[in-house]
This record gives sequence, structure tokens and C-alpha cells, in this order.
Amino acid sequence: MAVQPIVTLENVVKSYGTFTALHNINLEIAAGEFVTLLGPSGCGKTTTLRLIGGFETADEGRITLAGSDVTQEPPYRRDINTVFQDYALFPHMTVAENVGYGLTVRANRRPKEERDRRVREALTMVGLADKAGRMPQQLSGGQRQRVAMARALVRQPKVLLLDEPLSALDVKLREAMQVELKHLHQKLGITFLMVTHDQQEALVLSNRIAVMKGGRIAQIGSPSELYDKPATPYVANFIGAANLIACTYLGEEGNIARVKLADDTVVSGHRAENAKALKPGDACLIAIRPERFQTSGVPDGGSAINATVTDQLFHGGRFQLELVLDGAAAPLFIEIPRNSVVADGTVPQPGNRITLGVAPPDVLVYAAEEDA
Amino acid sequence: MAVQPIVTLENVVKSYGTFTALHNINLEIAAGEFVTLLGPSGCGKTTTLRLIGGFETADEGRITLAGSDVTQEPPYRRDINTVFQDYALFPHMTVAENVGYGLTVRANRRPKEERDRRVREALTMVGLADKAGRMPQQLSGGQRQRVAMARALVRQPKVLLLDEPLSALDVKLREAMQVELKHLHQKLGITFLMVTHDQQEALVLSNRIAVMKGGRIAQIGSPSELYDKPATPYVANFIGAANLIACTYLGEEGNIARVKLADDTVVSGHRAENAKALKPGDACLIAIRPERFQTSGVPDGGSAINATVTDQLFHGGRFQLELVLDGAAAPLFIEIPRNSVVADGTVPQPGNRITLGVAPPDVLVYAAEEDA
Amino acid sequence: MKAKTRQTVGFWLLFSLPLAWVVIFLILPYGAMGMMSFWSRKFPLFVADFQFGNYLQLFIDPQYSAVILRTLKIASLVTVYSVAFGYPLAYFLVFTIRSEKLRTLLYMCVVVPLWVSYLLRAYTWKIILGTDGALNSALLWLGVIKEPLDIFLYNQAAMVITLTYIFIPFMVMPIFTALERIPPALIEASQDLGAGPFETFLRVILPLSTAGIVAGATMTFCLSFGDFVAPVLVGGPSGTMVATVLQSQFGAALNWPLGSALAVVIFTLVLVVLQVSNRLDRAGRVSMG
Amino acid sequence: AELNILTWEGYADPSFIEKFEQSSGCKTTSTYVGSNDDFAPKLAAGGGVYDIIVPSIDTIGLMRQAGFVQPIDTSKIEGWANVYPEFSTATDVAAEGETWSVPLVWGSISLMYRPDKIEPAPDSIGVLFDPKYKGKIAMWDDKSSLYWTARLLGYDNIYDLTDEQLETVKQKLIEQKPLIRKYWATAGELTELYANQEIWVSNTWTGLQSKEVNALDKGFQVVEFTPKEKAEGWMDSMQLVKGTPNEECAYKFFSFMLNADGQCGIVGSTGYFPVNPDAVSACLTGAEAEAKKVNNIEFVKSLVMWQMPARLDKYLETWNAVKAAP
Amino acid sequence: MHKLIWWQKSLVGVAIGTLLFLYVPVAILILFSFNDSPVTSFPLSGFTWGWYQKVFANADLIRALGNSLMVASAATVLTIVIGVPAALALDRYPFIGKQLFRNTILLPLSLPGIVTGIAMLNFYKQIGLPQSLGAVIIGHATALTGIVVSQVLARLEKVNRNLSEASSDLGATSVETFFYVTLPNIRSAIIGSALLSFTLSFDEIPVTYFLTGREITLPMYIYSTLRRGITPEINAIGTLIVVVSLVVILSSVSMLRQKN
Ligand SMILES: Nc1ncnc2c1ncn2[C@@H]1O[C@H](COP(=O)(O)OP(=O)(O)OP(=O)(O)O)[C@@H](O)[C@H]1O
Ligand SMILES: Nc1ncnc2c1ncn2[C@@H]1O[C@H](COP(=O)(O)OP(=O)(O)OP(=O)(O)O)[C@@H](O)[C@H]1O
Ligand SMILES: [Mg+2]
Ligand SMILES: [Mg+2]
Repeated sequence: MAVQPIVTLENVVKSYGTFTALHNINLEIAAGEFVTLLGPSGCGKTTTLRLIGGFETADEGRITLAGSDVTQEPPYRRDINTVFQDYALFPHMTVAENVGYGLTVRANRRPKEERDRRVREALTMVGLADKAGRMPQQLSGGQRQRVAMARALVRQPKVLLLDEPLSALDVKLREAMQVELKHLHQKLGITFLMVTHDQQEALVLSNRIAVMKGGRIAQIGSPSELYDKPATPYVANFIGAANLIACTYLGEEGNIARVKLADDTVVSGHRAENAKALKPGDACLIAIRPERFQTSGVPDGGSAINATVTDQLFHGGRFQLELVLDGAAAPLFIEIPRNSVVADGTVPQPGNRITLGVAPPDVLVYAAEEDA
Repeated sequence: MAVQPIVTLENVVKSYGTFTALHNINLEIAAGEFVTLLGPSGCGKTTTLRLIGGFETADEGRITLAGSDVTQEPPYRRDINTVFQDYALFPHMTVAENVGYGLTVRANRRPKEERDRRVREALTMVGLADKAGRMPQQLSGGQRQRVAMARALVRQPKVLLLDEPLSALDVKLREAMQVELKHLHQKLGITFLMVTHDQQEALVLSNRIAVMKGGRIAQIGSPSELYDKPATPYVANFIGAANLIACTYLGEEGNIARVKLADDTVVSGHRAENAKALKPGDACLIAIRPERFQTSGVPDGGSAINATVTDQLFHGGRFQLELVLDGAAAPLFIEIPRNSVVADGTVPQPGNRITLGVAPPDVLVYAAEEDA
Repeated sequence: MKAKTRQTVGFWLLFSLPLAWVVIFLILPYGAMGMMSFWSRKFPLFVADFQFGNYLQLFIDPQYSAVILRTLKIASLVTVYSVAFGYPLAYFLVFTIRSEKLRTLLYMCVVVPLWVSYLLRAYTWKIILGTDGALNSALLWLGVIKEPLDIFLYNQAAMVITLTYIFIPFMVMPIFTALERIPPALIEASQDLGAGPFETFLRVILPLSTAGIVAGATMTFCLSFGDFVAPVLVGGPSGTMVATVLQSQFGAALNWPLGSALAVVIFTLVLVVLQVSNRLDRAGRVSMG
Repeated sequence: AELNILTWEGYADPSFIEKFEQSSGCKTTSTYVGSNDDFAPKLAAGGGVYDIIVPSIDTIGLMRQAGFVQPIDTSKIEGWANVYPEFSTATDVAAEGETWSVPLVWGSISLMYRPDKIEPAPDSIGVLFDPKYKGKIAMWDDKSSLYWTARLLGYDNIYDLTDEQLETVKQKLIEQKPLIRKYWATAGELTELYANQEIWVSNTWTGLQSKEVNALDKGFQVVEFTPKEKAEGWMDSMQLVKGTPNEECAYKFFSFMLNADGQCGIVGSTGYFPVNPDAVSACLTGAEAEAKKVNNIEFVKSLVMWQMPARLDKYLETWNAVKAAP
Repeated sequence: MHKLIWWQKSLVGVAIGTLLFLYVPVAILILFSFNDSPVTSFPLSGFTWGWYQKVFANADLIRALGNSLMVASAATVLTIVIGVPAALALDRYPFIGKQLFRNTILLPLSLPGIVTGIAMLNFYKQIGLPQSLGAVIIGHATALTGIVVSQVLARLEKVNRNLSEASSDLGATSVETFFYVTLPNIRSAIIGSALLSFTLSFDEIPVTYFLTGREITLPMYIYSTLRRGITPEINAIGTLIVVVSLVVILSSVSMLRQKN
């Protein structure tokens, strides 16, 4: 990044008792970025956020905020605000009091007029100007979430931390709030660092995503980088549900790698970073996205895979087919848009045999040692 | 339905105090069907299920089970079992004791050998044979869900009721369990009646879906019927996120209805059931699915709609575009598969003008009186 | 059987015994007491009657109002001191003790004395506060004083100390529960918004624990208001409390009607306190969501 | 048969009660009171639980008036004739032409002090009102405080004071309150107050408490004295509860208590004085007998013997008002 | 976490002081039960087991103890028999006056015991029930039922409401559901509140004071002894009671705190 980073973590380590929650984390976030920490439960996302927010202290390493070392500062001396997972609205204050709280504290007391104005602005921004007098318990989940946003934003922090800000909302609301969150970020230009375990959310919102695994950052990059070039099968599987198929490595010609599946089908693909050391005969894994399979024929230079349909799931706009590959045990999922199918009039039914085509760029070859 | 219905509700009414939770519900479920009750919170889904299960008594109307009137029967005299939303596993019993409970009650006591065998079979069926001795609190969410299934199924009920059986699980697990649930239904041939507020879940699992609204059934039909021919804008919106656009009705030629949008664009579509009475000049609504818009041209006999891209959301396999229609305020969402876009090399960016094509069968015209 | 009928039968099977018991042994006795408060004294006993003389006497004879006021004063002091000592203790347990196990253990240590014979706990203070007691001997030994002091025992201060001692656990329990229920995220949110620990305490923790304080204060106030052991054991000549007077109306003075009237007054007072605390408590509870 | 007695501690000591049980075949159960004011409430509340009660002479009249007790057939009592006539015919023992109670023991109430703290030796009730001894004085928590004060004030109608006199007495007592360490309620409490250095002077049940305090040997002695305004006298007697089903045993008990075993037993266990001098001739001799005022009926006359105040209600109310005062 | 600052330190000081304040008296009580002098004043004069021997040799005291145990047990059984159905009814059925009933049954817990004692005394007198241990038992049961009701109700509210529905769904009748599902889940609350009732009844004075007849309970015995004068015998009984209540209370609290 060219811009000077607003938040940096350098070799940060954090343990709870004998358990090391974070191993040597390094992270740089540029001003104005929207970065997401993504990973399964217990991988250390919240811990990372809490270290930056100041609610925990790092055992080792350095955390800087806009260039100054804040590793040992308490939360109330950091120019950062947090939107908590369950919002942590003060139940004994009205919406306006909640939002204004950060402007009444001794360290940052503002004159009443300024405070009122800023509270009003913040509430207007999140569309809750008319709810100022309500108590938090009188609001719906989505409204609470927005109050929490307003409360953090009214302080005009350099960085906004969000710990699973949408996870308590139901699907429809979550999708709507994702869009709002994105617009808010675009409008304000504040740096957002968000935690989520929902890959869809991460893909939609972020400039960059850091995929974490067991207290380490497995890969960091833009959504399309992660989707198109996942560094490991773990990342491939975590972002966008890849199909992972065991294979035997045959060799490479040009940039086309060739592998053999259980039923001896030969498939062409591209080697991922971690597969550079593969030698012919080694065990490998290929990853293919559900939507990259073609049911209408085999593309030029592509491979054909034979499978049996075991189930057909109707998703409205598209079908999801569950297949079993010849000679394999684990099922495979592919997605086909409904309109194309309907046009043909051919919806593959359970029991049908089917031939799938995949182009080499859609097949990523990995070494098999990684657990998926 | 040709088959004799296993469950029928005839003119069932249920009130709590002055609030009428169910207005005159009529429902017939055939043996072996998988029916889902779908609707927003508070629409009466759970109430319907509880009436069938016998946990509440109908104020009016009749409920029959396999032909006999059970309206006044207590739950323990109905040949029905329920999987509760939070599973309601007995915390003081092991998994095996939980599952075997329904075979030890006086009314249905089985000899120990039979009981043990059936418990073992049921646990094997849900893949928990090795967890028989555990206590429920020692299981994960998905495992508990399966114990609850086994406990209900071990009694070989005529009908299995499921109240949001998967809602307590996280996304990945929920999707996996959906598939399992579907397979279990296919294998057992028992009638399933499930409540959910997740339209995706309903689409994937059901033979028929009953969409409820405010204590009434808004529409009942197969997933594709509901998706393709929603009876009202409400149903259209609830199932599969339709775009609803306000319009003025112009008239019909053959079976092609013509409407005018805010910017005077004329769009051709098909009239839905509730639009039969529309007269030229009446206010109307059109519903179009996000994936039915075509970005590559206008189909024969179709219409062209002009819009401006306001946002582009990356979903991995596809893009979602947020657009604003000329002359309209509310945004529109369309979905385009990523591979096609990538092939063209043209991803519409925020600010781009775009022309969308829609074929008449993909445009449904409704009378505007319904609230969406 | 219709479902409704089945419900009704089940309900009465369960409820008839408790209802009968409560009516016969709780409502009727309180009612009878109310009735008797209108009876009149007729030496040496009393006769059924309906007159307001007893209440009148309670209001005009200054000895009764003096005792009621004194009792109110003592109960209030006890309540205030119990909060003053109980709150820091509860706070300490919840926020300073990090280890879950140690916290539970200490909490038990606070709660356990509550159930250890009330009488003995009151009595111990007599041993401690006496002229020849532990406190004086300790002070003598430390050289703070030359002669034992007799200011500790047999006065209202001694009663307040004893009752405070007895009721501190009552105070700690609900405050502890209230503090424990405060989500840590709220405290973090406050700090996150720039408030230091003290400001966070004043503006977040304290308001959110008022329900606990109210609950504890109500209990402490009501029970110390009706105490009749402390005056006997550690109270001095001016230590008469309402319960002592009540007791003597049913004892020595043998004026049950007057005693009943006094009991009705206490009863009403307690109901008022409970009602007020219920209001406050509900406000607190609403604010906890 | 059984016999339920509501009495004072020490009045049913196993040392002699066992003998009674063996000789009469009546099983006894005793319940103890802390004050004369406990009798009426107990009977008013329960009734039918007790067969015999043992109130002091100022309370027996109340028992009769409240209808709690029934007259006694003295002819059924052995040794009745030997009881001091001053007691057997005293007011309220004999009333309305009947006998209502059977005298049991008697004693006096004098003053007690610590000579190491109080000099010169006091000779008047006034010492209880002396500001010099502020915080070191105890008074019995009893309506008899009114009698003491009335006598100090020189009233001679102490059981029938006028309203003004009562008011003066009340004021005097309220004035005294700051001087008082504690109103003592029981013999043991007074002993304790002395032993723990809480007080130096008080009124006392003659004989009993001084002996107990001195026996503790706490490094000081207490001395009893009869004030120049005279000591007070009391006499406890047994009454038959109305409607008792155990009358037969009750009479056996009366007889037993008036004779050698009973009188010697109770005098021995309490230190008070016998009402039947003949009965103790064998167990009390010489100095002992003199100390117990055996045959010294003159002593009785030197006392201000308790009576039921004419307006008991008013007295109780006054005493309560004193205690309630700040 | 960051270092404690002044006000937090003083708070910790007060807290520790208060903890000591709670325990010093208990320590003194125990100390004097071994003190070789009939008067409870310092300095201590020597060690003795004598007061304990006296306790066990004191027939009245042992009898009072027996009475107390009897009263507490009987009252506890009654509180359970009345309180559990009451809690079940309150939990399960909507009915008019529910809140009133609940408040009434809880009332004696906040009302000074002396008022309850007097009310009952009045009433018993009017219906001709004599003062007796029986009357005390009824009094205690009435005064303490609120504990069982509130504790069991709290547990019932926590126990998943669906459990009993699940049970009847699986074919169990109401009675079966109660014994197989409800009871096991509220058992520890019942035991816990029973232990509490027991301790409170065992320690009760004001109600007992007015309702007891010839027979007295241990607290009444101690109360009268206290008024008569203190002997270290009381300290010895006290120490024994402290030890026993500790055991009883620790187990009851752990029952009540037990989750799920
Ligand atoms: N206070 C603590 N004491 C001990 N261990 C902790 C503590 N906080 C977190 N951990 C452990 O550290 C690891 C990382 O926790 P963290 O909360 O950061 O996970 P996460 O990625 O946010 O997971 P989730 O998605 O479940 O919120 C977990 O294994 C957790 O058990
Ligand atoms: N016991 C009850 N007393 C009063 N009102 C009730 C009761 N149970 C349900 N209701 C009301 O009846 C309506 C329907 O409730 P129901 O539980 O059937 O909704 P639902 O469709 O299952 O909603 P959700 O998705 O939130 O579970 C709601 O408005 C609810 O508030
Ligand atoms: Mg987390
Ligand atoms: Mg529901």
C-alpha cells in the first residue's frame, strides 16, 4: 500500500493462560480501507479486534494507530470506536443519550449545542432521527444495530471496529444492512475493520479480507483475489464453497498441470502457490467452484468429468445439483442458473448420468498436505 | 390431491385474548408430503403447528388426523411427533434415554429389547449411534438437532412436525442439515410439516409451501409454482426477492399486458391472478426476479428498461448490481453470473448507464392495492 | 373430555390445596388481625367492637409516634450502612476477583452467615461491644484508651451495628446478582467511548445496579424495621422499637386490639415500602432489558 | 395423669419434682416465664394448655378478674393451716369469699451496689437517680419501677397514684433515662451486667443475684442494702387454671409444695423464703433459717408488699411510655 | 486490565473490611465456646470442652433441639406439599388474581415476622386452636412457603417450557410428564429451597414466640437463656449450629445455584 497505514500490528502475540490465541500477527490497514477478518469460530478474530480496541493487552508485539504506539494505552485513550457484536447499548439511556454518551465524557466533553447537533446528524445518517427519545429495548434488532453505529461514528474515530455487527439479524435484514454498511463506509471514508464468519458478507463488503486460521492469518487480499486465487484449499473452501477433489499429480506442461482422479479421469488445471513443489505421483487436491462446471459441453483445452446426479435442490433462481463422481465417495455440488436450464427443458434428475466440463483456469491444483 | 389427506384443518380459528392469531385456516396435507409453512415473524406459523400437535386448542374449526377428528385430543393421544425449535431435549437424560422416552411411556411401553433396538436404529439413522451415552449438553447444535429428530422418529408417527428445526444452527451447518433432512424424508416416507421463515430452506426442501401472512394462508403450492407464479406481490417478494416496480396499467393484447413505468418506458408482461380486474389507467406493480434481467440485449417481444448502476456487490460466483431505474426512487437488484461477465470483460461499474432486457413471461403484473 | 375441561380439572387439582391454605392460614389471619384492630380494651381483656379508638390512640399518644419514628430512623440507618458496606463488597467480588472459583467461594462466605442463627449473630455483638468486651480489651491492649469505654453497647449505635451486620448479606446478594448481570460489553463500550473507569462506574455500572440496591434495601429496611431481638440484646434504655411495643401489647399490656392496630400500621408501612420498591425495581428491570 | 405448670425457672427443679412424680404418680411438665406479665398473655392466647400457674401476688388478682383461674378448696391441701396467715389471707389470695391461690415462696426486692465504686455507702433509692453514676445504673424492666420512683418522691399510695402523680413519676423516670445503662429483665441478665462491669448499682431480687455475682469472683464484691424508703416484697403463689382436667394431681402438687420436700426443695434451689415455716424446720437451721427469715414475719411487715395497682392498665401504659421516650 | 487507582483501592479496602466484619463475630463466638469461664469477657481464661459436655447433658436443651428438628422437618414438608403445586399452577396456568396470589404467598417473607406471628395468634385464638408446636408448624409452613414457591417458580421458568410439551408429544400423560420430566428438572430447586426452609424454620423466633405453647424450640430456649444471662454453653450450641448450618447451607446454595 502506498498510503501510510492507519493501523499496524507487528508480531503481535496473545495468550490466554497456556492457550495461544494469536501467533505472531502482522497486519497493516490503510486509511479508508474496509478490511474484514474472516474465519471459523475460535480462530482469533475477536481477540485481534479487542487488542486493537484496547480491551486486551498484547503479550508481545506492537500496535500502532496513525503512527503512534498504542500497545499499552487503555481503550478510552485510543481514537478508535467499536460496534459491539450485541451492540452493548446502554439500557438505561435513550437512543439520543446513548449516541451522545461519547461526547459527554470528561475527556471529550462538547458543549450542549454541538453535542445535540452531532447526535442529530449521526441519527439522521443512520435513518433514526425520529427514534431519538426511545429506549434501546423499544427498538428492533436492525435499529439497535444502527444506534450502535451512530454511537461509534458520532465520535468521528480514525478507525471503526465492528465485531460481527450483523450476526444477530435475520437473513433479509442482514442483507439490507450489508448494503447500508457499505454505503456508510463509502460516504464517510473512515477505516473499517470488521469481524465476521460469514464469507458472503466479507465478499460483499470488503476492500480486503484477511482469512484467519488457528490464530494466524492464512491469506489476505481483495475478495476477487481470494476467490480466484485462494492460496490453500482451506481458503478455497472457506471462501465460496469450493469442491475439493483428491487427485494424483501427473506433471505440468507449460502452465497447465495435469492430475488424475480416482476413476483415472485426467484433469487439467493451474498450480496454486503451495503446489509448486509437487512431483509426479504425489497426492494432490483440486478445487473447483460450483458455478464453474459447464453442463453444456467441454470447453477447449478443458477436461470432462463424469458423475451421477444424486439430488437436485431448487433455489429459485438456480438449481444446485448434488453429484457423486465416479470412483469417489464425497459428494460434489454444482450450480446451474435456472433460466438456461429451463430454456433447454432439461433439468438433470437424481439418477441421471452427467458429463461436466471444466476449463483449466477454473481448476486449482494444491498439494494435499493441508487439511481443508 | 388424489390421495386421502393425512392432516386436514377446516376453518380453524385461534385467538389469544382479543388478538386473532389465525383466521379461518384451511389446509390439507397428503400422506408422505413435505409441506412448509413460510412467513414473517408473528404470522401464525408456530400457532398452526401447535394446534396440529395439540399444544393449543382451536377456538373454532376441525382438525383431523388420518380421517379422525382430533380437535379436542391432548398431544399424547395424537399419532404425531414434533421436533421443537430449540429441540427441548430432556437435560437429565442421556441421548439414548431421550430417544427411548417415547417408548417407555405407559400408553406406548415397549419391551426393553424392542426399545433398545429401535433406539439404536433411530440413532444410527441420524448418525449418532456412538453418542448414545452422552448427555444432551455434551453435544453440538447439529447433533442435538439430530437427537431431536431421532426422538420423534423412533415413535414412527404418521406426521412429523418441525418448528424451525434448523434456525439455531449456523449457515454452513444449516445447509448440510437441509440436505440430510430432505434425504430422511425421502427415505422414511413420513409426512413432514415444517415451519420456517427462511425462504431458501423452504424452496430447497418442500413439496409444497404455504406462505402465510397475518394469520391467513396467502398462497399454497409447489416451490416452482410459487416462484414462477406468485399470486400476490407479497408472495413474490417473500419468495426469492423480487424487484417490485410501480407502474400504470395500459391494457392487454392477447395474453400480453402492457404497463408504463415512471419514465414512460412501456413494459410487456403477464397478468397475475389478482390483476384480472385492472383497467387501463389503474395503478399497478410489476415483479421481476433479479436473475431474469438480461444485460446482453433485449429478447424478442421483450422490453428494455434503462437504469443507472449505483453499486456492485461481489458474491463470488455472481455479481449483484444495485440499480436505480430512471424516474424511480427505490433501488433495484439484479444478478449476473460472474463467468459470463468475466468472459465479456465488462463488469458494470457504479455510475454506468445500463439497458436491461426482460421477456414478457418474466414480468408479472399485479394490482397495486396489496402491500408488498 | 374437551380440552378446556381437562385444563380446568388439572388446574384445580394442583391449585386447590395451596389456595385453601393461603386463604385459611394467611388471608384470614391477616383479616382477623385487621378486625381486631377495631375491638376495644375492657380490663382485664378486650371485647369485639367496631371503633377507631386504637388508631386514634396510636396517632395522638406521642409514645407511639416517637417509637415509630425512632424505628424508621434506625431502619434507615441500617439500610444506608448496609448499602455503604455491601455495595463495595459486591463490586469487589464481581469486578476485582478474576477467578470464577474464588468469586463463588467468597460469595458463599458472604451468604452463609445469613443462615447462621440470627439470634447468635446478634448476641455475639453483645460480647464484642461490652465494657469488658473484645473491642474494649483490644483498644486497651493497643493503648488507645486507658479505661474501658461504655459507649459501644446498650444504645442505638449498637443496635445499628448489630442490625447492619445481620443484613449486609441481604444487601450483597441482590447487588451481586445485578452487577454480575451487567454485560462486560457495556463497560467496554463506555471505555471505548472515552469514559475512564470512574466515569464508567458512575454512569453505567451504578445506574444498572440500582435494581439490586433497591431489592436489598427493601429487604433490609422491612426486616430491620420489624426486629425485636436487637433492642432486647444490645439496645439501651432508649432502644425501644416498634416490634418491642407490639410485643408488649400482646404481652404485658395485654391490649390486643391496640397491638393489632399497631400491627396493621406496620403492615401498611411495609406494603407501601414494597410498592415503592416495586416501582423502582421495575424501572430498573426495564432498563436492563 | 399429668400436670402442666407455668412457672419460674428453679421452681420445678428435678431435685424435688422427681420425688413428687414418684409419690403422686403425676407426670409434670414445666414451662418457664420471664416475667409476671407473661402469664396473662399465655392464658389469653392458648388456654387449656396449663393446669397450674405461679404468678406473683400483684398478678393473681388479674388472673382471677380475667377468669383464667378457679377457686381453691383449701381443705384438700395438707399444710394449708401452717402457711403464714399474712399470705394465706392476703388481698387477692382470698377474695370474693374464696381462696384463689396457694402461697409458695416469698422474697424482697432491695438495692445492690459495688462498694469499690460507690462511696459513701448509699442508703436511699436516690442512688438510682444520682447523676454521679451516669451509665452505671440498672433498673428492673418492670412496672415496679413506678413504685420505686413513687416512693422516692414520697407518695404513699403507690398502688393507686393519681394521674398527676403518675405524670410526675413518669417525668422523673424519663429524666433518669440517660443515667441508665440497661433495664434488666431477668436475674441472669443483672448478674451478667455486674460481671461484665457494665453497672455498679441497681435494684435486685434479694438474696439471689448478689450471691451469684459474688460467686463469680470477678475481683469485686457486691453488697445488698435495704434503702431507708424500705424494700419491696413479693410472694409467688400457685393458681389452678379454670377447667383443668388434672385437678386431682394439682391438689397433690399443692400439698407437696407446702410440705417439707417441696418447701425445702424450692428454698434450696432458689434461695427465696419459705411460706410454711414448719415444713423447713428439718432442712434449715440456725443461721440459714435466720437468713431465710423463717418465722420472721416481722420482716414481711417491714416490706412494701406488692399489690395489683388499682389502675393496672394506666400503670403499664405509663411504664411503656417511659421506655418509649427518647 | 490496568492497575487499580485510588478509588478502586479504597473500595477493595472497604470490601475486605466488610468481609472481616462478617466473620470476626463468628470467630469470637467459637472462641468463647472453648473459654474456661462462665462469663463471656476477655481475657480468655483457659481451654475447656466443658461447655460442650454441658450442652449434651442439658435435658431441656436437648428437648428443645428435638422440638426444633421436629418443627423444622414438619414445616418443610408442608412448604413443599403446598409450595410445589402452587408453583406449578402459577407457572402453567393463566388465572385471575395470579399476581395477587403470588404476592400474598410471598408477603410473609418481607413482613416482619412479629406481624405474622401476631396475626396467627389472633386467628388461632378466634378459631380455638391452642398454642402448641402444631400451631408453630402451621405458622412456619405458612410463612416459609413463599421460599419454595419463588425458588421452584424461578427454576420452572428457566427449565425449557417445551420440555413438558415434548414429553406429552411423546405420549406421556400429565402425571408421567410430571414425574419423568418436570420433577427431575426442579428437584434440586426443591431440595435447595427445602433446606432453606428448614434452616429458617429451625432459626425462627418471632412466629414461634407467639404460637408455641408448653414446648419450646431451640431458638426460644436460647432466647430465654440470653435474657436470663449468657453462659458459654450458648456459645457451644452456637458453634455447633454454625457448623451444622454451614454444611446444610453450602449444600442448599449449591443446589439452588446449579444450572440446568
Ligand atoms: N478470556 C479468554 N480466556 C481464555 N481463552 C479465551 C479468552 N478469550 C478468547 N479465548 C480463546 O481464544 C481463542 C480465540 O478467541 P476469539 O474470541 O478471538 O475467537 P473468534 O475468532 O472471535 O471466534 P468466534 O467466531 O466464535 O467469535 C478461542 O479459542 C477462545 O476460546
Ligand atoms: N400464548 C400467546 N399469547 C398471546 N399471543 C400469542 C401467544 N402465542 C402467540 N401469540 C401471538 O400470535 C401471533 C402468531 O404467533 P406465532 O408464534 O404463531 O408466530 P410465528 O409465525 O411462529 O412467528 P415467529 O417466526 O416469530 O416464530 C403473534 O402475533 C404472537 O404474538
Ligand atoms: Mg468472536
Ligand atoms: Mg414461531
